[in-house]
Order: sequence, then structure tokens, then C-alpha cells
Amino acid sequence: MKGYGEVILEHWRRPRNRGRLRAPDREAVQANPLCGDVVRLQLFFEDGCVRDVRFDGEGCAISQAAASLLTEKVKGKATAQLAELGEREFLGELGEVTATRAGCALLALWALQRALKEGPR
Amino acid sequence: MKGYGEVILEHWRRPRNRGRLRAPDREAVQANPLCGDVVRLQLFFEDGCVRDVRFDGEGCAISQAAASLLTEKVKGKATAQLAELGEREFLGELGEVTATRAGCALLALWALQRALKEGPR
Amino acid sequence: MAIDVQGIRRDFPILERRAGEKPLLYLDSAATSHKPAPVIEAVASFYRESNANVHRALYRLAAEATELYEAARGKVATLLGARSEEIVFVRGTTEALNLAAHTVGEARLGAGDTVVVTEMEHHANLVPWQQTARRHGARLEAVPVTDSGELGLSAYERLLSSGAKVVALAHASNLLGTINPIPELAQAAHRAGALLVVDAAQTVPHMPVSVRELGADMLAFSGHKMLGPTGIGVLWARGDLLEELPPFMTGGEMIGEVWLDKATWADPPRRFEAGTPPFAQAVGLGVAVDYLAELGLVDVRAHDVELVERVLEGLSRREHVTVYGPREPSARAGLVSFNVAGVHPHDVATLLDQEGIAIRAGHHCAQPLVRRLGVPATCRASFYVYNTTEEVDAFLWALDEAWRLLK
Amino acid sequence: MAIDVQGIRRDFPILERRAGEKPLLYLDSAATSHKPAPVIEAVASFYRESNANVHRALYRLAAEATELYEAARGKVATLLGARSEEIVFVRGTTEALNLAAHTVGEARLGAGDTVVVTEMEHHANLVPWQQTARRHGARLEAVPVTDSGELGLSAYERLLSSGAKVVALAHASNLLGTINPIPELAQAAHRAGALLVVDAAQTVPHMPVSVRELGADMLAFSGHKMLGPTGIGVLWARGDLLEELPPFMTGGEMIGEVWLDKATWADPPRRFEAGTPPFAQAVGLGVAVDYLAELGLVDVRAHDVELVERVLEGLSRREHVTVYGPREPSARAGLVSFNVAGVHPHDVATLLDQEGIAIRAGHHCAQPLVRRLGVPATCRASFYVYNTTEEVDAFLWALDEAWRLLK
Ligand SMILES: Cc1ncc(COP(=O)(O)O)c(C=O)c1O
Ligand SMILES: Cc1ncc(COP(=O)(O)O)c(C=O)c1O
Repeated sequence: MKGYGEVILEHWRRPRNRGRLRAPDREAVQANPLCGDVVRLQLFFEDGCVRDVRFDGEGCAISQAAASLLTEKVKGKATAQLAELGEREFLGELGEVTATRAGCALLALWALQRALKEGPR
Repeated sequence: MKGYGEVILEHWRRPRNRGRLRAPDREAVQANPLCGDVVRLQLFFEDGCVRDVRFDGEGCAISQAAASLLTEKVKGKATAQLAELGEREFLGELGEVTATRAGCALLALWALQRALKEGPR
Repeated sequence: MAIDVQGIRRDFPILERRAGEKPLLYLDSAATSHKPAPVIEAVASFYRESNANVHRALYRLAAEATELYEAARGKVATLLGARSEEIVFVRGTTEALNLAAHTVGEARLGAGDTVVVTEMEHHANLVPWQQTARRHGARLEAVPVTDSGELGLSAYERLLSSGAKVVALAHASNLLGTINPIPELAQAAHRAGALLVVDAAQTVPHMPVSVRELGADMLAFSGHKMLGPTGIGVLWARGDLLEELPPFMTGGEMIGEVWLDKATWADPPRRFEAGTPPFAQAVGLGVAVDYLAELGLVDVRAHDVELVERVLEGLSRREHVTVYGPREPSARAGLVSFNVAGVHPHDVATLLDQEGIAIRAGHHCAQPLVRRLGVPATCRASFYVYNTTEEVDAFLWALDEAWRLLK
Repeated sequence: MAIDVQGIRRDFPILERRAGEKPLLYLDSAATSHKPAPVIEAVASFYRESNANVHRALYRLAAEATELYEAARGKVATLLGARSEEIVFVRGTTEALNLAAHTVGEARLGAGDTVVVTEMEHHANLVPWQQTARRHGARLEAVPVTDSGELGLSAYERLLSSGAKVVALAHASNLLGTINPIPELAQAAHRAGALLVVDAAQTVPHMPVSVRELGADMLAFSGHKMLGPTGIGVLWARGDLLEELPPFMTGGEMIGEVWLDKATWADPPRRFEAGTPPFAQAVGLGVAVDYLAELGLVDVRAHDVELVERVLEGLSRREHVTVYGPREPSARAGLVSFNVAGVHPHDVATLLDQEGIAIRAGHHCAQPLVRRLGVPATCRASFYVYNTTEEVDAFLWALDEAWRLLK
């Protein structure tokens, strides 16, 4: 049994930036009703860049590890850079994920896209 | 092309006892809604035996020929003898009929059975 | 370019069978078509290699099955010039039209509204509308058929203006063969604010059909009439209309969230595909679509027209034969209904069967139309890609034989 | 007598396939079963040799097709100890239950009546009843599930006495495996004047089921879960009940006479089979029934129980594993749902898939029950005639591996 790749296991075991912000500028909750995975993503901006970020949620190792990885990637980035974050690139960094699980792997990224689209709260 | 047997063709071309009785003792109409065939059978009894019989109706050669043949067979018969008229025997006399058409061939016989069962009008 | 009928025939194993001592001469494709080996094999090899329930499962076999199922949806979408999300897989035309009548009724019909059908509808596009009209207190009105077998267009316009909310009609009549001018009828329906639901059971298998060019709102057809398996058919509907409609059947796969006392629905097309779909049959239909696309539907249509022309020409030379529907081959689908003077259609069919010739006789699930024609039934010969001009000639010869025996 | 699993396995072509580098170890038969070669071949050779639309046609090919279709109906009737006229062919369990809910609603439900379901129903036996209850102003009540995964019988009795007109419940839960005591539940329902509708999707494929012994009024199942093709299923109902019920879908074949403004219905079962039925699939189902009858359903059941016993025993020795449903193998259908502490079911399924092992993870179309269990989802392994004790052991080994990697 090959198991999951190092990145997934590592982020799943020791999630980064898990929790909630007191006063996020942007926030979105993305759920996959088919499997029950949920990810909440919160962003706090300063000078147009992500100063702080948190996620929480429930679900499989892939969805939670992906959310954790995403929080690391967005930190310090400007809004324009965030919008450029592509699915393929993100999946590449996460490591091999079967097609059946791509929806789990992208949940957090979709939450980010939604948070950006929906604008400040 | 083999066509229909002699009995069917003969009865179809020159139907016996086609028409209506003025005052039948028994009567039944049997229809095959699937193909639109209809046969009306009328019986007039004297001393417990069929003294006169008529059919009319519309439909394919088989259903109309079978009705004509049946009128010949029932004439002079007592009620008990009529009830004994079996499907297999009747089909045998009519000549070869494919399974798809057995419903047409038996329409008149079913009308007879119904007329007997429903009793005098 | 003409299709290669002899080559095509080799793809259809059933054409090798005999009917009694005679080779099978099948002229009933309007009822159901035969299946080419690639379609038969696609279903069998799906079961042998890729079988798993579609959607939701996380193992690779199920992912593969789901991909094949969704690829079939894509092929059907391409065939119709539609989007995949607009393709709902159902059992056949009948289920598609029941779905349409039920959901359009729920979403759009109220007391006093009018539902417009026609006198030439198959029962599948008539009875469901009777039911839905009754349920919602709407009136059902039928466009009459003219003596030449066409729709009465002035009556159509009149009915549209009487509060019509939906028009349901055949692209081509399965009895008369008449091809109705859907683009014009659709425009008129839309001007009147009505939806147009098209029963395309007799056209999608036989000619290029683009839902956008037709201007239809919904369109139904069956896989088994287009070289595909039984048990699969399609309802196409405009994406925004599908979004608006409530479900027809409910159960697994079509839900969003379910509680004991309530449920929410998935997005189309899943909202309309409750339970395990006929996924192996969908895969087979996809291969049938490939097969037809490979032949080219323009050429498939040309072949139909050629055969219809020949049979119409032959029948019209026989004075004891009455043909129903338009005279012009290009105005008809690949089928011809007729009657032989003084001979019941069932007798014609039975005698032709003695020669191995399969035609249909009866009301063709269009009793109101048969009543309108003033006959108890009709004979119908219908054609498809595997039929030859020689078969048309053999059919005409056999019809003469039957006439000789029964006249 | 034990069934010959190795011999059986040779009949299932898909078992020769590999999942990646590993042989396929399929533990998802509760979702859909694989098909033995005789079933695959029966459908293919129907298309190759006997294909024609059933009913009404007068030529021999159609008569042959109709005979095959009706013979399949007869086989299903024999399997259930029922009469042929009581067998309605549908797409699957979901359509059967939608048909039941719709028609029973029309015929029997009014404002203030109660419809009783249970907390362990598959969405297919819950959502249609929600819909029909709403339409007719009836109340929907659910029998609760106890902590041991059984129905709360005193609650059942209580709900029956609140004006219950119909009870709809699973013969066996597809998540818990619980086999419900239908004969007792039926008696109680009948005493209260309610109909009993049984979802037998998980039992008819796996054990002898006699509709008379169950005392049910209606019973539904799917062909694809019992070695048969997709696209075919069965609704059985008592003959006199079927007579009473109005149609569900309308269209060809199910009518008596049709006018433009009204229609009459054919007798059952045709009344409930609108349009071209999935006749090739029905023929395939008939052969699946033959195959199961040949194995003997008593022995099929014994094999399930043996595998369930082994897997329950194995899982219960692993402290990080929680098993749902009854402890006693003989009280359950051939499936086991479980969870691994701290590991999401989807991760378990994905890791097992790496070993070629196909299990299902999710809500199994029973969201209210999963909610009742207080988990987001479960894993489920389900068994059938082609599964071996070695496969159970391989599954347990792989589960340990997954635990080692993810704990
Ligand atoms: C015009 C038309 N509509 C509907 C149908 C019904 O199709 P199906 O029986 O496949 O549901 C047919 C075929 O019988 C047809 O020719
Ligand atoms: C208990 C139960 N009911 C209903 C169904 C639905 O069956 P189908 O999807 O074949 O309609 C299933 C299978 O998924 C089931 O296990």
C-alpha cells in the first residue's frame, strides 16, 4: 500500500493555520455535499496582501491537508497573485491525488476563489 | 406465399350466418382492443338446442372466418354441448393459425362462452 | 455520399437469421431498430471489464464506469448540438415525455391554461399531457390534421392564442411520416409565451437534428430506435429550463441533502436521474451515436428518402393500395403507412410474415389519428440504414402476392 | 451445501481484470453486482437473434421476442412465489418505489392520513414518500432505529395506530445490514389497516424471498444487484391491489382506448409498463434468476453469512474499528459498515483502492441514518457469490495497512 504522499500526510498530521481569525476581511465556506467535506477559509489583509489566514473544517485527509497547504501558499500574497493560483499547479504541489478525490483536494482552493469573488464582508 | 388455409379463406369469402336475429335468446359482443376486431354472436334456442345463430362484426379474415365457422358448429347443439367446445379443437378445425393470431381466431368462441355465461337477455 | 448498405448489413448479426425458411426482411425499424455488433459488444464488454455503479464511489473501477457513462452523455450532447448538462438519461421517449409533462405541469401550469397537442401524436406524447392538464386544471387542445396529413397551421395559431403554456408535438409522425416544421412552430409558440416540447423519436435516429436550430425547449427520443440498446433514452431540455423544473422521480443520486421530513435537489441533469441509471445501456447508446455519426446523418437521411421514394412510387401504382401522409418523399420520415382495399391490415402483415417480411399493422399507438383516418388500422413499412432497394422490391412483390390471395 | 465459489468465479469475466497492478477485489456488490457470462451472453444474443419490439406485432420475430420477455416475467414470478400478472418490469428499485408511492398516494392517501417509513431507509424509499405525503396532505412519520441498529418496535406500533395507511420499509438496510422482521411488521400493519411496501433491493438477490410468506403488499428490487443487467427492476404487488391502482407513467402499451381528451387503461401488469420496456434487459434478468436458482438461494445466503461472520469477527478484534448494525451474522444481509477511529471513510476507501480493493465510503444514500449514527460517513464492504474467505482476509490485512499509514 502506497498510502498518501508526504505533503498530504505531513499537512494532515500537523495542519498549519488551523483555527479562526477574530476579524477576517474575507471568508468562505466550501462544502462537498457528496462526501460531507467542509472547509472554511478566512483571510486578513494588510497593505493589499494576505497578512493572516486560517482554515477549519471537517473531512478526509486530502481536503484538510490541502486546506493547510493552501494557507501556507497564500500568506503574504497580493489579491492579484491569489487569483492566479491554478488548480493544476496546486494539485501538483499537493502530490498525487486520484481523479476520484480531486474534488476533495480542490475544496480549499474553491473556497479561496469564492472568498475573493464575494468581496469583503 | 402460402396464404391462409382453405377453411379460413372459404369462410371469409362466403361467411355463413352473417347478420342479426330479430329476437335472440343469447348475445355477446367480444372485441380485441389491441387490433380492433369485433364479433357479435347471437343465439336463438328451441327445445334447449340452438335453432338459429348469427354473427356480425369487423376485423381480419381470421376473426370473421372463425365466427362464420363457429356459427356452423353451434347450430343444433344443446347448451351442454356448446360448453364443451374447446379452443384447441376449434383451432384445429379452422386450420393453421400462427400464435400471433390466435386471439383473432378465438374471438368468436370467447363471445359464445360469454353469451352462455351471461345467461338469457 | 451514399452509405454502403452492404457493408453496414455485415455489422448486424440479426440480418443473418432466417424467419422460418426465408431470410429476415425487417421493415419495422420505426418500432425498434436492430443493433450493430459494435453496440452489442460495447454493452457486453462494459459488463466484462468496467462494470461498477456510477457516481460517488472512490475506487478506480467506479471512476472508470462513471467516465464511460459521462462520455456517453457528452456524445449525445454533441449529436444534438447541446451541452452535457442538458442531457438527461431516461428509459426512452415515453419516460422522457412523462418527465416533461409532469415537471412542466408542476412548474408552469395552472387552472385555465391551455396545453396544445396534435391529432397525430403517439400516445406517449398525448396521454401524459391529458394527465398533467387534468391535474392542474388546464385545458388540452389538439391541432387537427389536414386531409393531406399535415398540421392545420391556422388552427395552431388560434390555439396558441388561447392561453397556451406548452405545446407538445412530434417532430415526425410515426404513422403518417409527416415531418412537422418545428422551427416555425417553435417561433409561433414562443411568441405566444408557450414552451415547445418535441417528440423526436422518429427523427433523431434518422437525420441531423440540432436542438438550437429547431428552437425547441425540450426534446425526447429513444436509444432502441437508433441502433442502441433498449432501456435507454434521452430528454434534452434547455439548461435554464432544467434548472427551473422540479424533479420527476426521487431517490438516490438526485438529491442534495435529505432529512427525514424534507430533501433538497441536485443540479441538472442529476436532479432528473433518480436511482441507479441504465449506465451500461448509456454506454451502448454512446457507441450507437458514434456509429451513426461515422455513417453521417445527412447520408442516413438520404438513404431513407431513397427507399421511401421507391416504396411510394411502387405503392401509388397499385390502385388497391391507399397511402397515408404527404406524397413528397422529402417531406416524410423513413416510413410509409398504407392499406389494401378490402383486406384487414393484420392479414397483410400475417401473409407478408410468411415471406419473412416484418411489417407492423395496427394503430401504431396513435388511436385518435387512426380514427381520424377512418380506418380500423394501417400497415406500416419503415426503413433504416440496413434496408436495401431490393428489399423494397421484395416487399412490393409480396404485397402483390397477398393481394392475389386475398382480394 | 456450500456453493462452489471457484467455479462461480470462472463465470465472471470481470474478475480477471486488474485494478492497476493488483487483481480486482470487489466488495461493493450492494451497490451493483457483477454479471456472469451467461447473463452477458443472453442480452447479446437477444440482440443478435431475437430483437424486435414486444407486444402487438404480428410477425414471428416479434412473437419470439414477446415470448422471451414474458418468460422472464414468469421466472421472476416463480422466484418470488407470485403470479406473472403481479410482476411489473421497471428500471430498478427506485422507479418501483416511485411507482408505489405515486399510485398508492393517488388511490389511498388523503389529508390527515399517516405514511410510516423508518430512519434506516435508503433515499429511494424515503423521498418518494415525502413527496406523495405532501401532495395528499398526509403526515410522514419515521420509525426510529435503536442503538443496536434495529427498528423500535413499540414506536412502530404507536405510529401504526395514528391513522397509518401505508408502511414503507426496507427488508434489509443497505447500511446497517439489519434484516427487518417483515412478517411480524406486515401483520401489525394489516391489523392497523395499512399497506406494507417492502424495499427488497438488498434481500431478493441474496436469500429466498417469498412475497406470500413475507405478507407484503408490494415489493421492489433491482436486476443489477442480482447478477442481472442495469436498466431492469421489478415491482411486485398483490394482484387485487394492482387492479385497484391507477397508472404511474402513461403512453403506449399501457392503454385500453385513447381519445384526444381521455384514455382507459390496460389490465395489470401492462397498465404499469408505459412505452417500450427494457425487454432485452428483462431477458437478461431472467437468465440471472436462472443462475441464482441453479446455485440455490439458501446456499447463496449461507455463503453471505459465512463471509459476514468472518469479517465481523475480524473487525471486532480491531479496537480502532467501529462496526454498525447487529452483531449476529444471521441477523444481517451480506454487508458490513464500519469506521476507523480518526480516519475519514474516504481515506480508507482510497487506500484500499491502492490494493485493488473496492469498498464504498459515504452516506450510502441514507443521510438521515448516517446523521443518526453521528458520523459524516461510513465504509461499507459487501459480499456476493463470487467473494471468497481469502478476499475477506486480504481486506482485513489491507485495513491494517491503511491504519498503519494513517493512524
Ligand atoms: C413518435 C413516437 N413517440 C414516442 C414513441 C415511444 O417510444 P418508446 O416506446 O421508446 O418510449 C414512439 C415509438 O414507439 C414514437 O414513434
Ligand atoms: C435498500 C436499497 N433501496 C433502494 C436502492 C436503489 O436501487 P436502484 O438504484 O437500483 O434503483 C438500493 C440500492 O442502491 C438499496 O440498497
